Amino acid sequence: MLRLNNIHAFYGHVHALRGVSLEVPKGKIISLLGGNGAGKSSTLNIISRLIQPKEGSYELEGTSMLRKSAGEMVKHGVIQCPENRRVFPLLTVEENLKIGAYIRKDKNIKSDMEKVFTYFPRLQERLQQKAGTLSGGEQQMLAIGRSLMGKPKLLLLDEPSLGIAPILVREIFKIIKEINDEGTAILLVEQNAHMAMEISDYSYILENGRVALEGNSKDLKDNDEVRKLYLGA
Amino acid sequence: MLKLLENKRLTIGLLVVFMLIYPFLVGNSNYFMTLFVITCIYAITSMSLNLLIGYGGQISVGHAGFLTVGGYSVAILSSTVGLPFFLALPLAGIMTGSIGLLIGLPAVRLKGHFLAVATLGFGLSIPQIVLNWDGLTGGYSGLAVTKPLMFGSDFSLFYVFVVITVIITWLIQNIVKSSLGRAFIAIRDSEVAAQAIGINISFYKTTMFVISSFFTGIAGGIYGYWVGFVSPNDFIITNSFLVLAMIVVGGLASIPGSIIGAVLFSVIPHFTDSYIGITNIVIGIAVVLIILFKPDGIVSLFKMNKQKLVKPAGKGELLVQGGEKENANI
Amino acid sequence: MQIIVSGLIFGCIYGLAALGLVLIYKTTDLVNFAQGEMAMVTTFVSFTFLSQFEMGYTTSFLLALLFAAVFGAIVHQGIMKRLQSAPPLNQLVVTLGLFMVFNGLAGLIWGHKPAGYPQAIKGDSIKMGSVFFTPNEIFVMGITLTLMLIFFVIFRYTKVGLAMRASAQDIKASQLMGIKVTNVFTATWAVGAILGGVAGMMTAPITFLDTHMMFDVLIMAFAAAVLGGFLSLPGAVVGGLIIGVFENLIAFYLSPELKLVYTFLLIIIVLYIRPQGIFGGTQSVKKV
Amino acid sequence: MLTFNDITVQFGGLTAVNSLSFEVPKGQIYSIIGPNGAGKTTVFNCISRFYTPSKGSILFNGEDLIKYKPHQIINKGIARSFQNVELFTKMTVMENLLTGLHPLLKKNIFPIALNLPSVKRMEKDARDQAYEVMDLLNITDLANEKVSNLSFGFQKMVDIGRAMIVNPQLILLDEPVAGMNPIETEKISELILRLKNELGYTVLLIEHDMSLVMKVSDAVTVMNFGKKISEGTPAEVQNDPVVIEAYLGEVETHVAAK
Amino acid sequence: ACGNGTAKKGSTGSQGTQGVTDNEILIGHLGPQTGPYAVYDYFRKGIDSHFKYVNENGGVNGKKLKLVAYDDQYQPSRTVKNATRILQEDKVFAMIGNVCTPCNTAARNTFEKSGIPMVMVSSGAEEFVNPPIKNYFGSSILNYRVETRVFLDYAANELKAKKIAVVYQNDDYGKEGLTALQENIDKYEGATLVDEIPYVAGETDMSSQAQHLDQADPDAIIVLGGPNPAANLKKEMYKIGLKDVPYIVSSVGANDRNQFKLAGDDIWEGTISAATFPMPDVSDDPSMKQYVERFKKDYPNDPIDGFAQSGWAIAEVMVEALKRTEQGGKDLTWENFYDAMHTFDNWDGSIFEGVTFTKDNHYGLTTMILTEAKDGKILPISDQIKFDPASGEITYED
Ligand SMILES: Nc1ncnc2c1ncn2[C@@H]1O[C@H](COP(=O)(O)OP(=O)(O)OP(=O)(O)O)[C@@H](O)[C@H]1O
Ligand SMILES: Nc1ncnc2c1ncn2[C@@H]1O[C@H](COP(=O)(O)OP(=O)(O)OP(=O)(O)O)[C@@H](O)[C@H]1O
Ligand SMILES: CC(C)C[C@H](N)C(=O)O
Ligand SMILES: [Mg+2]
Ligand SMILES: [Mg+2]
Repeated sequence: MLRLNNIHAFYGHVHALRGVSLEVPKGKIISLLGGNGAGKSSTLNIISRLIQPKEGSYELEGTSMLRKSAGEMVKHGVIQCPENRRVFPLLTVEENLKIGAYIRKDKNIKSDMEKVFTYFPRLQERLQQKAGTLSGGEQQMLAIGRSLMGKPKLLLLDEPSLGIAPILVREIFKIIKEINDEGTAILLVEQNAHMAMEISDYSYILENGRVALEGNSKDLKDNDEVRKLYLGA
Repeated sequence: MLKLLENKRLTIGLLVVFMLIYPFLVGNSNYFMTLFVITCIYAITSMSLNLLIGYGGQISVGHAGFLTVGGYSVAILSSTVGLPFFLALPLAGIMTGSIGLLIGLPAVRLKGHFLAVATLGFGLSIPQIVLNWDGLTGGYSGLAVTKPLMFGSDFSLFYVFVVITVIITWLIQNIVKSSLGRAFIAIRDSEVAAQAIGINISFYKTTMFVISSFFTGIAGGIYGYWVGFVSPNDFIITNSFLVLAMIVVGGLASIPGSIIGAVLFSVIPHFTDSYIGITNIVIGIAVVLIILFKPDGIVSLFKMNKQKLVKPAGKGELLVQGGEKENANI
Repeated sequence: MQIIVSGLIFGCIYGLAALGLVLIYKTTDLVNFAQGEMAMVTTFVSFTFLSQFEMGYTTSFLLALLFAAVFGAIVHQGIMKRLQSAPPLNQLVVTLGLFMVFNGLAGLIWGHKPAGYPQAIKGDSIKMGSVFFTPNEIFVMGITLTLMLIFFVIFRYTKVGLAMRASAQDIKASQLMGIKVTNVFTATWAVGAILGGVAGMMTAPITFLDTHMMFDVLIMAFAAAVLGGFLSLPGAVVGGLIIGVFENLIAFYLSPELKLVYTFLLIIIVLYIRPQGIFGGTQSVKKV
Repeated sequence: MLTFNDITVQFGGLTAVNSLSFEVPKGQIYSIIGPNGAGKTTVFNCISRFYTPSKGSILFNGEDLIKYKPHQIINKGIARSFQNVELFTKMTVMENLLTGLHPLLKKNIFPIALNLPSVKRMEKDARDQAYEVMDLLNITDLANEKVSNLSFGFQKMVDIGRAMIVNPQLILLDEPVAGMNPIETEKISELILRLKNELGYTVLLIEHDMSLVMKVSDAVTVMNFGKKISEGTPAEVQNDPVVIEAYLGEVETHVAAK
Repeated sequence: ACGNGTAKKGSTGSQGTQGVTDNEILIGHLGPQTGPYAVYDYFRKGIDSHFKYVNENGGVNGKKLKLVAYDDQYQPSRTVKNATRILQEDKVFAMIGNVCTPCNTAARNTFEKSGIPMVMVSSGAEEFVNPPIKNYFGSSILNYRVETRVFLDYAANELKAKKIAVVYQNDDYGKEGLTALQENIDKYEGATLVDEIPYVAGETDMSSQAQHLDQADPDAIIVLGGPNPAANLKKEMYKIGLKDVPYIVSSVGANDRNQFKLAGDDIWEGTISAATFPMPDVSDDPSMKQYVERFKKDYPNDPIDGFAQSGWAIAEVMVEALKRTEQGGKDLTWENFYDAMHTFDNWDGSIFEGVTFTKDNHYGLTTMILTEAKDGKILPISDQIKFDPASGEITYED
């Protein structure tokens, strides 16, 4: 459904993305791996239209998105759970979740919130706590929950397991699989390459703003280079 | 031109030479010297304010108040008390500094707009206080300042003030470049982290206010001595706003920026004053346009903007085929 | 007693102007120092309708508010929009620049001669017990409280209000929620300008209509807003009332010359005890 | 060296830390783990005095820290890094590190204003130290990048570097490898070990990445709902059913075990 | 002050002259053109209008008048800067009608040292007229003290007021009047100042002042303040039922029919004030008629009332003085100009009732009338009232 082709992006004089091309087919889980500063988050921000590429094409279901605003991308069902949580610190947990459903008009917002609570009971306990005072992990849960509230067609997850307790990490990957089974395509940025490759169908590995390697997750997992450099096994 | 200005030494050299020959350039016209001195006064003030806001992140919209205090200090010290120039001027700084200390104390607890209001109140109150303390200040009619005898002519006085301005610039420059300056910036960027690395926030905030008001007080003193007369409405709230505009338009957290801003806004009126009522409009438009198109202030023009594209700060070890390699590992 | 009442009137004026400031701040995280001058311009426009085209008060009033809305929207679309993600100080200084421009232009267009401006509601003062009220004053109080309540409800209980608060905290994240931040901001500026306009047209009869009528009001409104916590609409009005009344008490019992000084002294003391303002709930503890 | 005696921290109704006691021996790497919201970061915030416990005492080298202000803690020899990096965003990496040296630098305004040679010298030495730290983290090539321009991972490194540079006796690291891939984690864990072995630091570590915790820790305390639920060597806690139940879960144990 | 520099170079001291060519004379004016006090810019407009008029009718002995004016926004610091500029860069021949007392005080040193003729500054403060300064000639508005004494006379003698309350602007404008009151009140036995109520210049809320008046319950009220506060105060008094106490307002704050609009017609009704000339609508003075039609032409959108008239009037004086200077082929030097000024003896060729200068009388406007606001008009209610600086006597013609 989504295709990036030879994307170049700059921050001032920093040439952050230097020709990234990738594809996210309908209903698949794609993982995007790479070291610090490789360009993963930047790629997601291109897709969410938060930054404008200097060069390259970006199509969603065949139509170019380069003219669209960040807001419109959400309307198209492309929703990002951003790096470093970005919850609204002065809003309560409940308000944060509500705003996640901002673009929605349908009735079952309430029930979706219930669903989020079944994923993360802690959020329900803290409904009225200001998000800014949540613990790191709790904020991460909230961020994920908030992005689910938007009923994404394509969900962009930037390091969802960051700062999450091991037992919950497995929870979260389960959840990812689950919503994927419900038909949501997922582009997953992860440092936990192990599990990312476990659940993803196809993987891209970025380096210095370029796709250095790509392939079926299974194959990549067995690629020695990858093992040595990203799985640390 | 800009290329040239990138050479620091050269620029500074040129500036100093310019200052020295300035009176002759203008056929030592008293008016143009006044214009220059007023510019110096604003330059000092905006540098001091920039130290507070640009570096320390502590907003003040009451600096006109400090100018007034400085001005009246020299007036009282020179005329009423009869102290000589070289005592009165520093003392004016110290007096203003101690007022700054008073303002700094509540400021320690206040942030952002709350601090803005506190300082605003200060700036608004000073003229009122001066007005009603006639005994000391001569009320509305203001006070005369006895001019320093050792330099009979404004001509030599001019040079004294230019030298003082240069020295102050140097001092402030040193301060902001030092561990102190870094402490100020640290407080601006993250109070939490600043405390964690041992920066005593209350202490440094107050220090900032004292330093800033001290130099501003000197500027006020210079004004008093040059004009030979101070009155309550000399520096009012709009002047505070103007100085604020100077530092943002010139460039926050930049000493040259402060000076550029000061020069710009002190010189504009010279060209507009003879057209009825457009001065403020011109200044206003200048402010808007410059901030729109040069968000980092005019200095960003002069910053050696090395536009060469660097590769993203990242380390790739993955051996990838062919030509990729060298950019892959750096 | 009479002192307190007249204090309340000015309090309402401050509060009314403060509402506009707070509204814009809550949404765009920016203090609009041009607010007062925009209000002044709006008031002059309404006066033109009144005197030049001899329209009725209500029509001129409404037309002026319409103008205000457009005016506010244009200012945002044309200028402030481009600064949305610039540091607040830059934005603030730009509004100062606009302040100078509007004020200067108004001077060129309408001159500097003060003009009498009609009250919303005519009628001689009525005596209640020992105090005198004019019908207009009652109207001013009424409109202030009503507007305050309306916007309070909008912010607290509506989706739009939620979006507005979110936008103020994190523009990028808000965009990721699908909020058209720019449009929200433009709308806010329009509404803010309307609030300002109302304040202006309520102020003019008291201070007379001239290009500087809103300067002091704006300063005091800003102080009021901050005193109230700057994020709280009721706070803004309460702050305004406190300042208005306190000013008058000082002026009457202590010294009219130094009322400004004492007023700010009070504000600073209050803020020293309660740095987040009277209604400012604890700003989120920065979690590290 | 650091002793928690029966510390309790409350936020309104909520008890974030519940009469917690533990002891960090000198020269060791001591880890605190536990589910999200267990109270780990709050423990750090008590030590660096951002929060004041409603009950209990925190002894550091026998001295109660409670009586100190946040900015005095570093002079006691305790530095920290932050969970969601807290850097001076407008500064370069170099400047951030230099600022980290604050406690050690002269701050008398007069020599500074006059930029006396002594000041110049001090600055130079400071820079040299900063470069040493950058070498340790090998981020030297980022020296003059604004930190706001760095990716999250690198920002975390700078955050750690700024804590290290003052040579504290005790260093608190809050999730140092969150957002780093296994290789980078590998590097950090070596770094932490060097801090202990070569520089003789004591390290108090919060981390959810078991591979790191298991590898470097001498002792581990497990928290849940503000209480200590287990304590011991990595191996012990790892096989403690309570911990597995509350925190590790099945698969993780085995992954971490390798 | 800057005088040092000034005296040394540029103008050749009191002997000198400057700003005069065969076909042009430069005249300078400093005042607020913007800012909170911009209303005083009408002085300049009046001057400008008259100069245009004169120029179109052959100028002064063939020389055209050129007005050089700078904006000081009522801020002394700016005035001082502009003073040196106008003296040494523009090198004007004389200054006319500089506005704002504090600004004039600040710039005085500069101008006094230079010796440039200062024709009728727009400030009624004592310091510029008494003791006389060589190159300062009178003020465009009534001397604050003299005016106030006339009010006191009127209140005590005509109105038989015993309890007199004064509301004053707490700058030297208001305070000078207050001093005059305090000094002279004893001369009227039985009369007392029951209350002295200050307000800050630019004040918009006069309610507490009104309250004080209500409590003092005076027989007459003297207001030494500008137009807005005067109107505002009367409104407030009206509101709290203080409707028919005689209300006497300084000429600065009353000689403008706009006051009816500000305060409200019936509210302003009955206000007593003083003036140096009758209002346009009730005046039969030819030069007033000139002014009205000319000013309408030059400034169609501006009201003819208020300070513009005074501006025009002082311009008339300036022109007359220039003419007199050149009489008998003398050339335009400052010394000659001073002498010419001293030949004015109750000259009524201008809008002013009479203009008088002698070596030791630099008041200029020593002739005035009392006025009362009656059904939308401001009418004279007295004949000429004269003040004699030498004796300090005030004499009433009737
Ligand atoms: N706001 C910014 N300004 C300037 N440069 C930036 C900015 N954000 C990122 N960069 C640079 O762009 C490059 C890519 O950054 P990005 O955040 O996409 O990396 P990443 O793959 O997400 O790394 P990490 O895993 O650490 O989050 C990095 O070199 C970074 O320094
Ligand atoms: N300032 C505060 N106000 C209210 N509650 C708070 C505050 N700070 C922390 N809490 C709550 O206290 C609990 C402990 O927080 P803490 O940050 O210590 O958890 P943690 O162990 O660090 O979790 P994580 O591993 O997710 O970082 C959390 O539930 C959090 O919501
Ligand atoms: C007529 C005005 C110029 C009077 C003015 N208030 C003054 O300074 O005295
Ligand atoms: Mg990233
Ligand atoms: Mg934590």
